[in-house]
This record gives sequence, structure tokens and C-alpha cells, in this order.
Amino acid sequence: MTIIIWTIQLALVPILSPLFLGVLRKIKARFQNRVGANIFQPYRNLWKLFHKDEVMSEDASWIFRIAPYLIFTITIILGASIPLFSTWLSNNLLSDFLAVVYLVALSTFFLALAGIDVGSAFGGFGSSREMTLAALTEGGFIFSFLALSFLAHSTNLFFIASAVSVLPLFSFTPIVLVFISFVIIMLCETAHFPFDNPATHLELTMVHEAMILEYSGKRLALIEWAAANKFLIFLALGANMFFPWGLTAQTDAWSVVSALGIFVVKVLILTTFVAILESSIAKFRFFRLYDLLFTAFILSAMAILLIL
Amino acid sequence: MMFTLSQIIFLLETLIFLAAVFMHLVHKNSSLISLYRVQSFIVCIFIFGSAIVTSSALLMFVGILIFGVKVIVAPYFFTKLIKAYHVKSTSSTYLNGPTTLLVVAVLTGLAHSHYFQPLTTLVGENPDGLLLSLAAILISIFLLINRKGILSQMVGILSLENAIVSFAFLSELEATPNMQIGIIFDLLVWIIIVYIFAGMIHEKFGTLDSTVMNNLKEE
Amino acid sequence: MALLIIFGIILISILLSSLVKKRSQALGRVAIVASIIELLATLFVFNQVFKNGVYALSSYFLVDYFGIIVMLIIAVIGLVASWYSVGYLEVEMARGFIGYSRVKQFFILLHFFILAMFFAVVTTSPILMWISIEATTLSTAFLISFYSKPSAIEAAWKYLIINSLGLLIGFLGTLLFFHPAIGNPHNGFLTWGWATANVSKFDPHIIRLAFIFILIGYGTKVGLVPMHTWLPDAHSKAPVPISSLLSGVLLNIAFLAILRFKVITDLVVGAAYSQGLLIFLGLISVLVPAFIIFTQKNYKRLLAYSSIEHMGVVALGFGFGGAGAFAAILHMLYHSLTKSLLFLASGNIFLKYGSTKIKNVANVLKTLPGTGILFFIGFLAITGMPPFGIFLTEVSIMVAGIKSYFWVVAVAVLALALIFAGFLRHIAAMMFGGPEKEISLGEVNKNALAPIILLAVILLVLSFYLPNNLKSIITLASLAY
Amino acid sequence: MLNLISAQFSFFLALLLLAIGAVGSLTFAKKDWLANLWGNGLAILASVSGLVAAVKVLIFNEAFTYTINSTFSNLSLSLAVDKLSAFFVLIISLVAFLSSIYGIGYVKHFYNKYNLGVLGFFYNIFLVGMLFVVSAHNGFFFLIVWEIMSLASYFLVIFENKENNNIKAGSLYLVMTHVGTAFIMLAFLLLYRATGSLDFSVIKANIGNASLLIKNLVFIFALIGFGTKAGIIPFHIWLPSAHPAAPTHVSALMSGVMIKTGIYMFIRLFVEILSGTELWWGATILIIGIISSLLGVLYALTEHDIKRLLAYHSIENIGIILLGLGSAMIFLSLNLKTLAALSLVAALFHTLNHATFKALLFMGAGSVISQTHTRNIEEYGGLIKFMPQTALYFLIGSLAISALPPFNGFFSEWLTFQTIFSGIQIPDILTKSMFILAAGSLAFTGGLAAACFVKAFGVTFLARPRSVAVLQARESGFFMRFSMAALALATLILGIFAGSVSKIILGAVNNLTGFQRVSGIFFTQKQTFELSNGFAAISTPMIFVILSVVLLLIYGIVKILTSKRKVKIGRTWDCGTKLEPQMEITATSFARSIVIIFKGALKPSKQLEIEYRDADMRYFPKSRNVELGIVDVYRFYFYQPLRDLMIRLSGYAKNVQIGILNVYIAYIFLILLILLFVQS
Repeated sequence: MTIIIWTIQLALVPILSPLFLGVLRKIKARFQNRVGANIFQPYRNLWKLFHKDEVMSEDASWIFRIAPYLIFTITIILGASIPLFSTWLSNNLLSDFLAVVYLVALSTFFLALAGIDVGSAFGGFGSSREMTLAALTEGGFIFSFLALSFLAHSTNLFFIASAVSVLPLFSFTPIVLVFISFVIIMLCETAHFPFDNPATHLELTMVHEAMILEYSGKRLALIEWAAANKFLIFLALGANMFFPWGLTAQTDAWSVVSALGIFVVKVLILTTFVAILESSIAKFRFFRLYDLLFTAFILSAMAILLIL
Repeated sequence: MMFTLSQIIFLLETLIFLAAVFMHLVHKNSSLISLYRVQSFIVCIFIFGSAIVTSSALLMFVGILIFGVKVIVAPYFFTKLIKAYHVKSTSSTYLNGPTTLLVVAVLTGLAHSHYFQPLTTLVGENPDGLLLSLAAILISIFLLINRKGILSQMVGILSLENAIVSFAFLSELEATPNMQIGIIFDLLVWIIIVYIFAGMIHEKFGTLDSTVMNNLKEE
Repeated sequence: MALLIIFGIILISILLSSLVKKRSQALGRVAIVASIIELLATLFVFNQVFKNGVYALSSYFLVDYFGIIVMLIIAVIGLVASWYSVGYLEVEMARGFIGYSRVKQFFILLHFFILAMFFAVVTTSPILMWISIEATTLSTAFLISFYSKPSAIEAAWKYLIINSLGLLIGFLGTLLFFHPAIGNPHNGFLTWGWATANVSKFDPHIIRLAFIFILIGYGTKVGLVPMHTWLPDAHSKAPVPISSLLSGVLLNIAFLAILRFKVITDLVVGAAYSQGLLIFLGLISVLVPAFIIFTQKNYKRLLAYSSIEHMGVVALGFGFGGAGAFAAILHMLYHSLTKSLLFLASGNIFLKYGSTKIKNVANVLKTLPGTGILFFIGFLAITGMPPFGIFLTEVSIMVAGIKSYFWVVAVAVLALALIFAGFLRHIAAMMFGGPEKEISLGEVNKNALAPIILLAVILLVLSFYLPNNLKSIITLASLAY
Repeated sequence: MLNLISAQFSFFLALLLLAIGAVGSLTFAKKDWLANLWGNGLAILASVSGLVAAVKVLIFNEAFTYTINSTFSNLSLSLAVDKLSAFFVLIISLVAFLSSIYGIGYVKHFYNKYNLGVLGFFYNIFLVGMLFVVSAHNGFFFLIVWEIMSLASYFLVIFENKENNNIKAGSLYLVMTHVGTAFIMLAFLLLYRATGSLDFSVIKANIGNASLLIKNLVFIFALIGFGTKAGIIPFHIWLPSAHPAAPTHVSALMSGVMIKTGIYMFIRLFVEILSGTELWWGATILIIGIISSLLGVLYALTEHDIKRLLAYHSIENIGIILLGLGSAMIFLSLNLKTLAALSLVAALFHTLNHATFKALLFMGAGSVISQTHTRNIEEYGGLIKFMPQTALYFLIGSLAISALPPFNGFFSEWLTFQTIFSGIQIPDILTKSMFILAAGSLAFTGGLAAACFVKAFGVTFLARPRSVAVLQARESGFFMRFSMAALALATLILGIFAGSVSKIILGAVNNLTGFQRVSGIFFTQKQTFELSNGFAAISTPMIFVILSVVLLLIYGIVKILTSKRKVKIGRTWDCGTKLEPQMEITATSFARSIVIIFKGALKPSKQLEIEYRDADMRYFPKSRNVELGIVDVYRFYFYQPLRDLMIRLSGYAKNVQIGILNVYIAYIFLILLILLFVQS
């Protein structure tokens, strides 16, 4: 039975992530009263890209070649080491939140290098913006998890999830503060609205897209898929860290299926929240973003002071 | 009617003191030298007096020697200097007349103050003579500070030497005769060297006024 | 017997060098031979003193522990200076700065100077010592105005007047010092031995006054700060071998005079009085040159100010007493070696660049490799960098002083750091710097390097290994303070 | 074989070999290649025996002491190598071993330009100085070797004295170190005053009777003295100019190891000798750590001289080490012995890590400079195609310094995080907010360091060459690549086996006096590192294994899936225009956004000159040049005014020498009267 849970845990993120991307795009289209593509369109895009030939720039070095593989691997590992539906795998030694933060930083590092490698102007300033934002999010990212870990007296994500689920009501306000700062961090890391517009290729605004302009064929598929995985990972973290009620500890078939169902519902709610947010506010100017990130950091610092 | 020995010594000591004071006020070099001649003559009297008292022939010989050097040779050299470089009037002093006198008065008061009081225990009979010679020492040092001319600096040093020797005699601390011979020989060499230096200074700087010699400073 | 040899040799060499008529190497050779014999005689006296404590010729001459150390300094630096001046004057004569008669005058006066210094160290009577120190002033007056340029004469004149005034004050102090001798007609020949023998007869108040006169008087000869004004002019205008003798040796002799009186004052009045005065003068002697060195423009004046500063450190050493005294004596030894090394090396630089201004001397390491390296070693030694002895003595002086005078030590240590900063600025500007335009490479006078290397070797050897007989003599000498 | 030679024998063998190396290279100065081989060869042998000594003391705990008395009463040449000094001997020998190998290759481009004998001589003396500094046990002897170390490194900094600013950098360095030593001397003198001796063990024994005032003064003086050497923020201005001036293998040693001697003495003095630390001591060190790490990385971002950039990063990493040390001292003053031991282990581990990856980065930079003959990043570009292996090693170095997982930087930063987190749990509100500040600064420093090294690596190695200098760059020589490879491997191994390494370091920390009975801080079975209070656990080998396995798996799957697809090489698409090298991102523009964000701290200055075709019409600008830079705050607000004050004071002091004889006589007369008044 454990092997089944392991495979689900391993495969859940890569399989479901394009779906939620499709749902997000569908809801945004609906807001712009367009019909919008089918929610399974991302699967088809990936399938198409995997079967196309690839054009690579002559300036690119081996870093450009292996970056997509490395980024995709990191998202798979992260997917496997965070609490999705069962807290049964708590002894996993990779699920310390600092390891999660620094693995994300590693993937951003290589993505930025790949951006610079091709030597085009877009890649250059894309990496510069990405690294600036990544540098400033790290503070908020670490501090939001730190607040929770002080609640749970452990930095292991699974223990945090189980601790938050049994919290009494009076510690509600710090959780709200941390949730707000986590949402800001999530939007920045997954390149969503106030920070970066995922859909556009307009050089004035794009950050994440600028770095992957030169990719094509299977490497572009891997990068797109990795981006989708990252989006789902952050949604899962948001869902299971702050609303951890659906996680089961048993391993019988029925409780696993119901936990999966609850997990999907929770993530859907969060996706709609993100879609609504993206449709309602405009993208901030680049040099106002760091105020947002510093507020995230201050919010979680205040939460820590409240908790301890 | 005869004055006692200590009164005579005190009288001579006041003459030395007055000579030192007048050196500040006098303008002509030649009078400066004559004052110095008076001073050294009195010192010779002291030496002869103590030679008679201790009746040592060596001291007598030293007295003659000192007389020869200080009263005859030194002034001769100085007058030669004055004639050679026709330095009639000494260049003026830094402080004008009255202030110099004020400083001289302060110095004499200082010499008689309690700072030097332990010195009076040195000798029984003529403590105030001793203090007067101390005042003469301080005044001749001040002469060096005050005067601008090379010649007056030379005379200042020599009058300081006279004052110290007079102080020594008054407190009976004077050195043994053969020591004194060494000292006076030393003084003679000093006078010769200073004379030669005056020549060189005049040749190089053209005047015997020391204010011209102030280009050795930190730029 | 050995003392007679020394005096005899010097007198003979004076006679010989005055007889030499035509231009010949005789002058230089006579000087070098004389100084070698003096060194041998001093070494003989050295192990005499080491064996039986003291070496007395007659009641007039007596060499004690401290005396032999200073004699050693005189002999060594005398030898090196006269060896160097042979080459140095040759080049000067070749360039037509000075005529042969001046060279002859130089050597005669040099012998007088060394004779007077030996005499000062050896006599037992303070007045005889005063006379011989007065003789050193007179003999060096003409040596300072050797180049008969207006500035040299001005420096010599100031040197003469200030030192005569100082020594007269010292004379007054000496007279006051021996006030118990009134009345008793002891053949009037007062000696140090006599003073230490009947200390009870001294009246403390008079001694306090007398020691001040001594300190100011002989302090002028040592160059402690308020009385130092003649030193930079005299040492920078004098020909290089003379300034190395002046800086390296004469200052120590004057300090020896003060210390001889200090022994008696300590017995009569107690050590605190004299130590307090020495610390006060020592501290300002370290502070004032520290600031002047920082923006100094002329490297010979730079070395002169560093002599004042090192005499200040020695004064601090004796002021702190105990282990500080031992370190201070050793500091005197190291300082005289390093300072004469630096002066002689600066002589080479002067011959090559023709100017004593720091700004028109550059790239010395390239043009004068030998002198450059030696000058740099001298700089490292004089500013107290570790491998050399001066660092050891400075630290142990500070250690001796920390117990009771923390703020004095703190200020002194920071002043020494400031001196290092100032020195480094000037030396780095001289040593490196841009490629000089037309300065030809290579040393000027060939046999000028040998004496400097000898000094450097002696300094390095003494820094690491102090022969134990020297060490024991220094410890014995420092016991009195 | 190891237990044949004793630790003491191998330590002294190392010193002897270095001495022979020094003298030998001077004698063979005439023939360049012989001097180079002799100097570096013996340094290699010496560092091997140094390694053996360190290992034997650390693992087989054969600590030894050795004393010879000398002429001066309290100067005794006493050495004591306990586990802490052995740890630093280990660092010194490891980096010296590899930088000497690197030196053999690197020094070739000095042939018949500079005198290699001198380089060999001072290089070996420098190593001797460092080995003595970490083992000296007597204050006096320590001052001597401390100055010898600074003096030798001064000569190495000004070795390439053709460029003038090397000389200025060298002089600034020596003056600041010397002023630092003056403060250290004062600190030791105060200790002597309180305890009557300069020997560390005697001082440690009766530190009790030192009054609180003396302890505080000693702390302040030691902080200034050793801080200058460690390069903490207010006293760091010599570091960015001195380290780049030295030849690369020396600057690798200086940056990697020499500044650690300051840290060693911080630990030896504050943690061991002045055992009862005050709370405010730890707080000051923590705040200095915060400032140094943040400002260090920000200044590095504005740099485009590659060696200066690395030098600023040394300041940043020293800041991180000080965070660990500061929290250790705070825990000590609150008597939390276990947490103090943990934070000391974090600080020491980061010292070891920084030594390895900083040396690696400097060597990489050195190889790049020796090929392109310029230090300006803007003229590099595309070097990965000309120097693939150097690029790989530099990449590994950059990953390690930005604390990214599989490498050693990650674990030591993780451990420092854990100490700060446990610090946050202290009830006292003031220390808690300080620790929160520390955690924030460490987080931002990590992010900014990653940004800075993306800039450094990307602009140097990736994309197209920006200048012709890059075109004739060749891969660096075998020796250089060997030592870089070894260091890269070391960062990886230290990263993976972090558990057992931290156990050895804990052994070293337990050796200090205050920590004898401290145990159970963390336990490590098969390399998983877990805090005893169960707060956090990490297994570094697990990360590495999973990363590589999943990477290979994905690569295999994708390869099979898309085996039939072809890969075509085309030109980078840039909206159809022909791509010029100028179009690539440059280092300045890369960091420009961060510099603008932190403009409050950095005060960037910008000059804009426009030259018009004809001056009065001012419509058609002929040329426009923009000059970006940052104001060197410290030099401008602190060091320059200090220097002007000194010059003004020296102006006053010079007035003493007026030149008028009468004034001089007045001085004598005055001092005579003053003394007469004073004494009566």
C-alpha cells in the first residue's frame, strides 16, 4: 500500500498541474467574456511541443541545454516532499522548509543563467529582473514558514500541517498575517499578476517569459511543465499549510480517495481566487514591487513577534 | 668704618646684578661690552678674595688666567668684531624698554620667591647675595631671549657664565682650581669659535642680526 | 691601560692627519685604523668589566656597566662612520663640492669629537664630564657648518647657542648637586663614587631643584621635546657620517649623564620624583615628533625627528623603571645601530638624487637596489616592526609601564602607530613611484655599501640572539634604575 | 602509517619546510622556473605535513604545547595547538596546499617580469606567520607573528609594483593593520595589567580578578584590532583594494584564510579567555555581522572588477560567520551552553566552507584574468566556450557561495539559520528582535548573493565575447585546473558529508574551556543532521542523491520519448536585427535595479555629460556619456576627515619649529620655570 501512496505522491503534481493551469486560463477568459480554450488545452500543448523539432541558438552553452531538465527535476522533488493529501510520509528528510526555499532558489538560479546564456537583450534583463525579485522574496518566503514552524515547534512541513490543523482559535490573527504574506510571495514566485504577466511577451513587462524565449521543442515543454508544477506546488503549500483539514493519516483506499478529492477542491478554490485577483488588478510598476515584498517580510516578522 | 666682608661681597654681587640689568637697556654694542668687562672684573675680585682666604697659589694663578681671558681677550675680540663689521648699535630687542624692565623685575621677584628658598639654606652669612646672583642668572637667560643681535647673544651667554660663577663663589660651591682651569680654557675656545662664526655669518648673511636667520623651518 | 691606548691613538691620529699634506688616501686610512684600534681596546675593556665588575685606570677614569655599553656604541658607530666617510667625501670631492683642506679639517674634527665622547663616558668627575660634553659641542659646531652654505651656518649657530645655554644650566645643576661638599676641603675632586658613598649628607629639597636643572640642561643635549628645536636643523644639515654619529651616539651620552645624576636623586629623594619627570618629558617627546613626521617633506629631518621620538621612548623606559630600564638600555643600543644605518643609506640616496626633498626622490628600489633594500630594512626596524629588536624593546617598555600608567602607554602606543603611518607614506613614495626619467642606475660610491651592510648584519644578529655576556651587563646596568 | 609521526613533529616539519622554501627560493631567484618550483613545491610539502598535524590533533586528539623562554622576561615563544587551532591549521594547510599547486601554473606569466625568488620567500614566510598565529599561546609572541604575517602579506600585495595603485593599496593595508595591531597590543597590555602575565593560559586562569571595566575595554580594543584584520564593515576599506592587488594564489590565501585569523582570535579571546561574556558584546558582534553581510553583498553587486567583487563577498561571508559567533556569545552570556556550542559549530563550519569556495572563486577569476589580462567583467563574455573547465569550477564555486543545496555553502548557512531561529525563541524582547533582524539579513544576503553570482558568472562566461581580449583566451594550465577541480570536489564532499564534519567541529568546540560538559546538541546517523530538540533535521547526502537520480531519470525518459526529433542550431532570434555584442546584458545594468532599490544604503552617484554638435543650438547631441558609481561612504565620511585632521594637527605641531632662535631659547626658559613651579 505504501508504494501506491508513494507513486501517487510522486506523480500527483506533474499530472494535475496542467489541469489547474487550464482552469485558471478558463476562468480568466470567462472574466474577459471570452469562451477561452478547453481546460485540457495545456496537456495538448505539452504533447505538441514534445513532438516538435527544436531550434537552439549557436551562442548557447551546455547550461542552456541542461537547465530545463534540472528545473523540471527540482519541481518533481518538491512535489514529492510537500504534504499533498496524506501526512503519512512525515519522516521524509527533504521536507524542511529551508530546503524547499533553497531548492526553489536553485531552480531560479539556473533559469536566470539560461536566460543570459543566449546573449539576447530580452534574456539579459529578464534574468536581472527575476534575480532582483527572487532575492527580495527569499526574506518573506523564509519568514512566513518560520512563523508557522514556531507554532509547530518544528520546521518539517508535515508536522506544521498537522500542528496548524489542531490550532485553537485565539492564534487566528498571526495565521491571517502569514497567509497574506504567503500569498504575496506565491504570486511573485509563480510569476502572476501584480509581479509579472504570464501570458504576455511584451518586453516592458515580462520577467519569467523573457528568460525562456529561446527555448523550443522538448525543452520548452519541460520549462512550461515545470512552471505549471511550480504553480501547483505553491497552491498546494498554500492550501495544506493554512487549511490542512483534508489530510489523512490512514492508508486505506477510501480515506486516500476522499483526501485526494478534498485536496483537488481546495486547490480549485485557490485557483479561482488567483484568477479573480489577476482579472481585477493591474500589473504594478517594477520599482513598486519591492515595497510589496518588504511588506510581506514585515507582516510575517510581526506574526513571529505575535506567536512567540 | 670698615665694612664687614659679607657686606663687601654683597656690594660686589649687586654690581654684577646691575650690570646684567643694564645689558637689557643699553643700545650701543660697545657699552654692552664694557658692562661685560665690569662684570668679569668683579668675578676676578671674588676669585682673588677666595684665593687670599684659602691662600692657595694655584687659585691665584687661576684668577689671573680668568682675568686675562674674560677681561682682556674677550672684549678685544668683540671690539674687533664691532670695528670689522661696523655694527655700532645693537639691533633692537623684541620687547620695548618698559616691558623689559617689568619682566626683569618679575624675574628678580621670582628669584627671591619661595621656589628658590631651599637654596638659601646652602650658606650661612650672605643668603640675599646668593638670591641676587640667582636673579642675575635668570635675567641673563632673558637677555638671550630678548636681544636680536648675534653679538648680544654672545655677551648674554658669557654674562650667564659670569652669573653662575658668582653664584658658585657666594655659596662656596666653586670647583677646584684645576677644574676651573679646564672651564676657562673651554670658555676661551668657545669665544674663538663664536668669533669665527660671527665672521662666517656676516660673510654669508651680510648682517649680524639673527632675525635674518629664520629660513630653517618646516614648510 | 686600554683607555690610555684609546686616547693615545686618537691624539696620534689627530697629529698624523694634520701633517698629511698632499691629496692621498692617508687621511681615510688613518681614521679607519684608529677606529679599529679603538674598537679592539673597547672590547678588551668590555671583558674586563664583564670579569671584575668595573675597570678603573686611576681615580680619574672609571668604566662601569652602563659606561661600557655606551663606549661599545661609540666604538662601533665610530668605526662605521669613519669607514663610510672615506667613500662619501671622496665622491663629494670628486664632484667639487668641497676642497681637500675641508676634508682634512673634517677628519681632525672627527677625531676630536670621538676623543671628547670617549672622555665624557669614562671620567669619574661630573665637572670633567661637563667639560668633555661641552667639547663635543664645540668640535661638532664646525662639522655641522661643513658645507658652509647659509642654511648650514644657521643650523650650526643655533646648535651652538642652544647647546651652550643648555650646558650652562646643566653646569649650574652640577654645582648645586654637590652642595654637601661645602666646607670639607676634600681635595675638591668630587666623583660619582663619593656621591653614592655619603648619600645621607644630601638635602632633598636642593637635590629636587638641582635635578630639574640637570634634566633641562642635559635634556637639551638629548633633544627631549621642548629643548629639541636645534636637533632637526643640525642633524639634517650636517654631513651624513656626522649626523649618524650625532644621532646614534651623542644623544645616548647626554642621556647617560642624566641617568648618572638620576641614580643619586633616586637614593636621596626616592625614584618616583625623577621617574615622573622623565615620563612627562618622554611622552611629549614621542607625541610632538609623531605629528611632525606625518607631513614631513625632507627625509633627513624625518630621521632627525625619529631620533627625538626614540629618545622619548627611552625616557619613558627609564621613567617606568624595573624591566623597562633593561628594555630602555637595549632600545638605546638598537636605536643607535638602526639610526646610523638609516642615515648612511640616506647619504647614498643624497649622493644619487642630489636633493633631500622626498618629492624629488622616487623609484629608489630600481635605481639603487642595494641601498633601497637596506633603507627599507632600516625603516622597518626604526618604526618597530617585529623581526627587529626595537619592536621587542618597545613592547616590553609598554608592558613595564602598563601597571601604573595606562593612559600614558595608550597614548604612546597610538603615537607610535601614527609615526608608522607617516613614515610608511614617505618611504613608499621614495621607494616605489613612477619610472625616473634620467637617473642612472647603480650605486654611486662603491665602498659605501659595505659599512651599511655591516650595521644591518649586527642589528639582525642582535635582534635575534643577544650574547649572554652583553645581556648580563645590561641587566646589571639596569639594576640601578 | 599515520600514528608513526606525532602531531607535534609534523607541525614543526611543516614550519621547517616552509623556512627552507623561503630561503631556497631567495637563493634560486636568478632562475625563474627553479625559484617558482622550489617556493611552491616546498609550500605543498609543508601544507601536507600541516594537514597531517591538524588531522592528528583533531581526530586522534594529540594536542601539544611547546615553550622556549627568551631574553625578555615575559616573551616566551610558546605554542599550543589544541583542537580549535588545529581546525584553523587544517584550513590554512588545505588552502595553502591547493593554492601552491595553483601558484606553480599561475606564476608562469610572471616569468622574467618580476623576481619570483622574492615572491617565493614572502609566500612561505606568510604561511609560517599564519601557522604561528593560530598556534601562538603567549601575547608577546602572538604580536610578533601577527605583524610578520601582515608584513609578508604587504610585500605580496605590492609584488606587482608596476601598477601604482598596488602600492597605494599595500600602504593603506599595512597602515590599517598596524593601527589594528596597536589596539591589539593595548588589549594584551590591559590583560597583563589585570592578570600579571601575557601567557594565554595564565590569563585564562586568573581572568577573574579583571574588573568589568578592563574586560569591556579589552573587548573594544580587540574588536577594533581583530576586526580590522577580519575586514568587518567600518574597518574594511583596505580589503577590496588589497586582495585584488596580490597575485591570485596569494589573494585566494588572503581572502580564504588570512581574514579567518581575526575570527580565530575573536573565538580564542571572547569565548575562551574572557569566558564571562556580557550580553552587549554578543549584541555588538551580531549587529556588525548583520551590517557586514548586507552591505558586503550590496557593494559586491555594484562592482564590475571581478577580484574586488570577490573581496566584497569575503566581507559578506565574514558577516555571516560573525552572526554565528555573535549568537554564540549571546547564548554564553545567557548561560545556554548547548545553543552556544551549536552556533560556534555553525560559525566554524562556515569559516571552513568560505575558505574552500572563496579560494576556488579567486582561482577561477585568476585564470580568467591571466588569459584576458583585464579585471573588468564588462570585457569578458562567452568564456565558457574558450575555458569550459574553469567555467564549470567557477559555476560550482558560485553555487556554493550562494548557499544552493548540494554544495557546502547550503549546510553552513542552514546551520546558521538554525542557531538564529533558536535565538529568536529567547523570551527577552530586545534580543528576540535582534535575532529576527539577523534572520532577515541572512535571508536577504543569501538572495542577493545568488543575484550577484548570476551576474558574475553569467556576464563572464555566458553569451558572446564582448571584447577581442576574450578571443585568444585558452584553457588554463594543468596545475591551475587540478587545484580548482580539487577545491570544487572539496565543496561537494563537505556539502554531502556535512554531518560527520560538524561532529568533528563539535569535538573542537568541546575542547574550549567553557564547553567541557556540553553534549547532545545534535546527533547524526548516516549523515542526517538532526537538532536534539527535534526542531529541524536535514540530510544533505539525501538531497544530492535524489537530485542526481531524478535528473538522470527525467533525462532518460525525455531522451527516449523524443529520440526521433532533430535539434537544429540557428541564430538567437532578436526581432530580426543583427545581434551585436553590445546588446547583451552588462554587469552594471544587471545590478542596476538592485542598486536603485537599495539607493538609500548605497547612495549611487550618476554623472551625465552631453556633448552637442554645436554648443548654442543644443538640439543634436553628438555624444553622451553616463558615469555610474557609488560614493565610498566610509572613506568620505570617516577616513578622509581623520586624515585631514592629522594633517592639520601636524601643521600646528610644525609651528613649534618657527625658525627664530630667541623663540627656541624662550621654550627652554619656559619649561625650566614650569618644572620649578610644578615640583615645589
